[in-house]
Amino acid sequence: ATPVNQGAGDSGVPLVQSGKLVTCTHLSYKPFQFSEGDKTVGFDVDLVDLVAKDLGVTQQIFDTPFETITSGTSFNANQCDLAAAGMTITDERKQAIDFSDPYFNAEQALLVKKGSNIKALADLKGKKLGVQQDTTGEKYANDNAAANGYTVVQFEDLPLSETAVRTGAVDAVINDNGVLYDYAKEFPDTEVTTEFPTNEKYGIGVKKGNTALLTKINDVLKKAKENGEYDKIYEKWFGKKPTSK
Amino acid sequence: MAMSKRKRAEYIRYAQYGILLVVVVLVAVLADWGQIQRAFFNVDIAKSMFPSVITVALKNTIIYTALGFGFGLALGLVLALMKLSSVAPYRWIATVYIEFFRGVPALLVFIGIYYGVPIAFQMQFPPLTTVMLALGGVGAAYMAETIRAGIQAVPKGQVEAARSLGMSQSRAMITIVIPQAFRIILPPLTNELILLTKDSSLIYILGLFREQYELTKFGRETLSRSPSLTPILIAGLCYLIITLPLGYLSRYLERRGTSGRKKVSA
Amino acid sequence: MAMSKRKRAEYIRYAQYGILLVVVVLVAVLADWGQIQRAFFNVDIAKSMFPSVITVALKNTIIYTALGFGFGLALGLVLALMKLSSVAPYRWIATVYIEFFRGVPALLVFIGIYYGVPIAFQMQFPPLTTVMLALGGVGAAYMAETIRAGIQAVPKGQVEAARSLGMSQSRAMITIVIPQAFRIILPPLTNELILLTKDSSLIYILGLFREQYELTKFGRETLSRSPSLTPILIAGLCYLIITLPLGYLSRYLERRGTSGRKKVSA
Amino acid sequence: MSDSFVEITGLKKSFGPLEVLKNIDLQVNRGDVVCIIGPSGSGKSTLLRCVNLLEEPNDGKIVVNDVELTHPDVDIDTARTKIGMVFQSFNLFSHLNVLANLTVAQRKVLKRSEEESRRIALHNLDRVGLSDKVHSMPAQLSGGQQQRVAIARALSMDPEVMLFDEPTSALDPELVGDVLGVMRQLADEGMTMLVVTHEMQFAREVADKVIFMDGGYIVEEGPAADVIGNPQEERTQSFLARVLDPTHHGPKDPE
Amino acid sequence: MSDSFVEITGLKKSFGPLEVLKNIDLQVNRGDVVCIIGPSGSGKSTLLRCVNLLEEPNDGKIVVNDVELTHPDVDIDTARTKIGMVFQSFNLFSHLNVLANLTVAQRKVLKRSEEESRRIALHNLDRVGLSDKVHSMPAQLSGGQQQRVAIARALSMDPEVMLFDEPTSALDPELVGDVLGVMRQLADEGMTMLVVTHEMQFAREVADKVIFMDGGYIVEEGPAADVIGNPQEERTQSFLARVLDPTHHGPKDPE
Ligand SMILES: Nc1ncnc2c1ncn2[C@@H]1O[C@H](COP(=O)(O)OP(=O)(O)OP(=O)(O)O)[C@@H](O)[C@H]1O
Ligand SMILES: Nc1ncnc2c1ncn2[C@@H]1O[C@H](COP(=O)(O)OP(=O)(O)OP(=O)(O)O)[C@@H](O)[C@H]1O
Ligand SMILES: [Mg+2]
Ligand SMILES: [Mg+2]
Repeated sequence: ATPVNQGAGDSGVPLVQSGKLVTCTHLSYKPFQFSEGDKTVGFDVDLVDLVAKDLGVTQQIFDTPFETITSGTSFNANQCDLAAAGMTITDERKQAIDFSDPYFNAEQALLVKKGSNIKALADLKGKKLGVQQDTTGEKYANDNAAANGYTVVQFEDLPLSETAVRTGAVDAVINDNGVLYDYAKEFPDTEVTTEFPTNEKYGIGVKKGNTALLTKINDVLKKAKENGEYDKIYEKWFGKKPTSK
Repeated sequence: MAMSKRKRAEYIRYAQYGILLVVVVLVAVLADWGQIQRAFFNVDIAKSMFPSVITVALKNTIIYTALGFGFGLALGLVLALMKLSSVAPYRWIATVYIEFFRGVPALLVFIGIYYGVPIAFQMQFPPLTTVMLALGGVGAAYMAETIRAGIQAVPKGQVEAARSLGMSQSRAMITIVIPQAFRIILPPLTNELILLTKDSSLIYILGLFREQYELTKFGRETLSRSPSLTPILIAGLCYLIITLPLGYLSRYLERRGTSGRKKVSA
Repeated sequence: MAMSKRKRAEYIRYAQYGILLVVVVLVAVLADWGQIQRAFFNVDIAKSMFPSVITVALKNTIIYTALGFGFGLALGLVLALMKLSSVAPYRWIATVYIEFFRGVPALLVFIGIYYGVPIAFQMQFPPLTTVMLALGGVGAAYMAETIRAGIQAVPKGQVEAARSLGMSQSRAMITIVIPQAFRIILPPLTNELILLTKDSSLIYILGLFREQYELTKFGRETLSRSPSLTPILIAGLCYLIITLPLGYLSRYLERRGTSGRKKVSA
Repeated sequence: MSDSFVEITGLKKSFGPLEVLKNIDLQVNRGDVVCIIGPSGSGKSTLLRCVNLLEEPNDGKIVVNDVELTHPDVDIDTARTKIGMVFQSFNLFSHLNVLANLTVAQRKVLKRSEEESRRIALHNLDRVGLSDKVHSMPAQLSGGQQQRVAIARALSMDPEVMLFDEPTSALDPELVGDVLGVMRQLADEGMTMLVVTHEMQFAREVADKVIFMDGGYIVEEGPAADVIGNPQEERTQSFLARVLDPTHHGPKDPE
Repeated sequence: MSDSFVEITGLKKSFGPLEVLKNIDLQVNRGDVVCIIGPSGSGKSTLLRCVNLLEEPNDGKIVVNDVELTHPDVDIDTARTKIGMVFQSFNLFSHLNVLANLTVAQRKVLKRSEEESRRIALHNLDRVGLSDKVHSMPAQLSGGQQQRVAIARALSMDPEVMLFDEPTSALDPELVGDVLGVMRQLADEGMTMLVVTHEMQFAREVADKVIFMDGGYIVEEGPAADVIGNPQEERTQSFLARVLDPTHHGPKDPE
């Protein structure tokens, strides 16, 4: 039999709270994780549920500022076991936390008010571009700011920045394509006019050195992709089959 | 000066009503009322918030505030007595604590606690304990000043009378000063409870589970699904359910206190 | 009772110092000092924050606070006069405004302004204007109450003396009451300036670009790049640069005011 | 009728349900000093405050120097400049120095020039013996000095009648004399004065007429020698006994 | 020496640089009433407060009933129970009703039983004529009533000497008599009393000895008839002239 660790499920993976798989995330990031009624749902939530099921525990969502996830603070403070937050794997973040195998491909995209004629970063000269704090989109926007002559306006979360486009506080917002397309679908007065090929991959984060959990996550992801469960979840949230895995 | 003062006062009155009318008409015309109605009072969204906004969010706000207030009051009393102590280091510690926490925004303190406490003490407190430490730590600084001022506001003559009857300093403190100080500090303490209720809107920064959402976090979450101001408005009204009665209580206690004391000195 | 009171007092004093010593030792042993030093005082991170933390963040905090205070003071004066007005609807409007903004967390108000103002009025204000409206709108509620209380705190005898010399009501208000009220409200007004400084930590919610960062936003931003508490500590110290002197000023003004008034009534 | 300078007829005043003045008739001749005495709460202050309309009477007529103050069209602000009032609590403007206290109303109300109001202020400060306090702030003065400044301030408006509401009862006993001295001097100069006071000796020596009030009525009035020296009414007698001879009473609850 | 009940020798007291009592010697015999008069700031209150060590003397010796209060090992709390003190501002415990005001120290300090302290309280309330106010709160009483309760509170501790610091100067004139009446009665019963007062008539009639203080010294002392009726010192004369006959002074600055 496997040794019973503190707060372990029957799988031998040590957990922060016994019987629970606590997921750190930053709400809202629709459709990866967001509130619906009294529940938090989304693509990431369903994926992590697979992990939880495999561990024989239930998933619990812990909402915390995004910077505390990417900096590893949440793990160091033992607030959660893993982080699933539509989070791109970057070298910088790898220094603070460990990532699973990639589970989603993303590019950066530009959301604008319909009819604004902003189709590229160059069209934003002298205008304001909204970003979400600590995202790869923010980094992309900052890296290209000097060349295109726009001002970067930072928001604490995705909905605030999206609303800023609708109220006119900013002229455009840059973020991952998945979330912005979803928003434009819901609010037809906005549209996504372009994508930037950044070739990003989302990963699930764990505390540095937590290989037991990391291995488990990678196993579950691999299995799901093989047995079609991943495709089912993908279709549920994006309305189409994944083009690549 | 052709018209009497009374007539002039009447005209001024008319003018005041006139200005009011003009302003009301202007606002009515300038604002886009259809848009406002859609944006502010979306009945469907409002309905979807119940009952959780009460059973979860309001309840949590009250719990967090109560925990913070309880801890803050205890710590505040200790700090107040330290500040009145004859031992200088106690006074210094209390002063540094009070000045720091009164001078720094609560949000920054919460971030500091979120990052700092686990690092410094290598331990993880349960979420409710962290909330209690954060809110209470901020509240204690305010309450310490209130309690100290309350103790000092008890007229010196009361202690002198007690001592001239043979009571010791500490006996006079317990029997005469503290009971009277308590009546003096009740109104400001109630005000600090209101401040704490409002500060509880910032503990989302500590990270929360869904069952732990308080009103502001709950309102923001609902807002992010439906960009209508309705969730914010409803959360705001829920705060008023707590803060308005407390405000009236505070003013009532203050009035009662003042009139009581006025009579004594008359 | 074998020992005299003086001896007993001495022993109590020793005991107090003893407790202090024990607590200090306990804290010193329990805390992980190496870790704390690394976590709280990272000199490299601190260096990297200068000079921006002063030239940008502190400067912006001061600008935002000043704008909010100016607008809040003007609006607060209007609200105070409305609350003292003989025209009932003015009183109602002022009361609703004051009660609402004093009872709801500033963060919620800011979110409401962020979402609500552009929708309701179909216009987009420049960022500084929005900051001014948000901070000033919250501050006005507090200042209105302060100003009203200040006006009412001017002893009735002052108006009576003025009127018995033939001054009209409004002449007495301008020449006698307002100047005296101003001296009474200076200390609480200074306190509200402190509150506003701290509330300015919440305007990150309105969306800011890098040159607009105030202290808290700046601290958090640095923090997210380097998980050490140093940025928060430095931001906190910068707030104290503003709030500590204001706190002393407020208490100085209060002391001067009270002693002045005491002499008059003696 | 027409030779009385202040004329009060049928004056009534209530605060809510509390009838404070029930039916007051009073004549004061030009140059007379009238002292009003009576127990606490009998309405003395209210009567005085009605005379310059600091309290609005519910009923009755008040005429001062042929101006009917109670007429709805009278300019009460102008009328008040002719009626000086001195309060128990001095009420100097605490943010202004002594000189400004004396000049502010002269300039803002009577529209006197800076020099003129200053000259008049200095003259009146001299009358009350405080020429050296021109630039002091009220808080720097003793109670007796403050009250004398208050008198000088009222005099600077050239009033035709002066009202005093217990001008010495907030003062330390040794400072009382200075204020009473100024008042006696004013009376000697022929000022018409209504004085609410507990200083029986002053009333005896200075008053042309003494009025005893109780329960909102004038119970007894007449020359000081009669009302104080030989009171007819039982209520006057018992009041005077308590005030003039406090030590000869056993403990007795006044209520 | 040994027949004086209160004995003060070489008493000195400063507040910072301000020397308030410069060198006070005073004997009070058992059963005597000593009245202390003098201008404001002369140190009367400070002297009284030194007698029960509310102010700690800088120098000198105070002996009350053969107990040397100024000795470092004396239990001052116990000593104070034998010395009753009555303050100008009454200082009733505002959160306690009349009965509790009278019993709290009896029970907490003298450790008397509930019944005994209640019985003694009621007896003393009766002495001051306020048996019907047992359950009133201080705020519901007039100033005169509050002061009489304060006297009863002090008496409930069975003091051997009573100190009064201007007990009537915060009272309306008509309420003064009730308090002075109680004090006169106490004196008649043989209580040793030190009374700071401005009530010259009381001093004249009741005091066995009158002390005139000025500038931190005792300037003149002796029987009332001498000190008040025929003062020898110039300072005493001018003080008494101002207090006894306030209306015969022109305006003069007392400073
Ligand atoms: N503004 C007011 N509102 C309500 N009641 C008042 C007001 N002013 C005076 N009174 C009441 O009217 C009564 C008479 O008051 P007034 O001040 O005229 O008495 P007084 O004779 O001057 O007494 P005192 O000697 O104490 O000054 C008192 O019972 C008082 O409480
Ligand atoms: N606690 C204190 N600290 C500093 N100065 C004090 C204190 N108590 C009294 N004094 C000063 O000591 C002097 C004498 O005061 P004291 O109260 O004994 O005078 P008094 O004769 O009782 O006067 P009064 O008639 O005004 O009560 C005054 O100048 C006063 O300001
Ligand atoms: Mg009166
Ligand atoms: Mg004194």
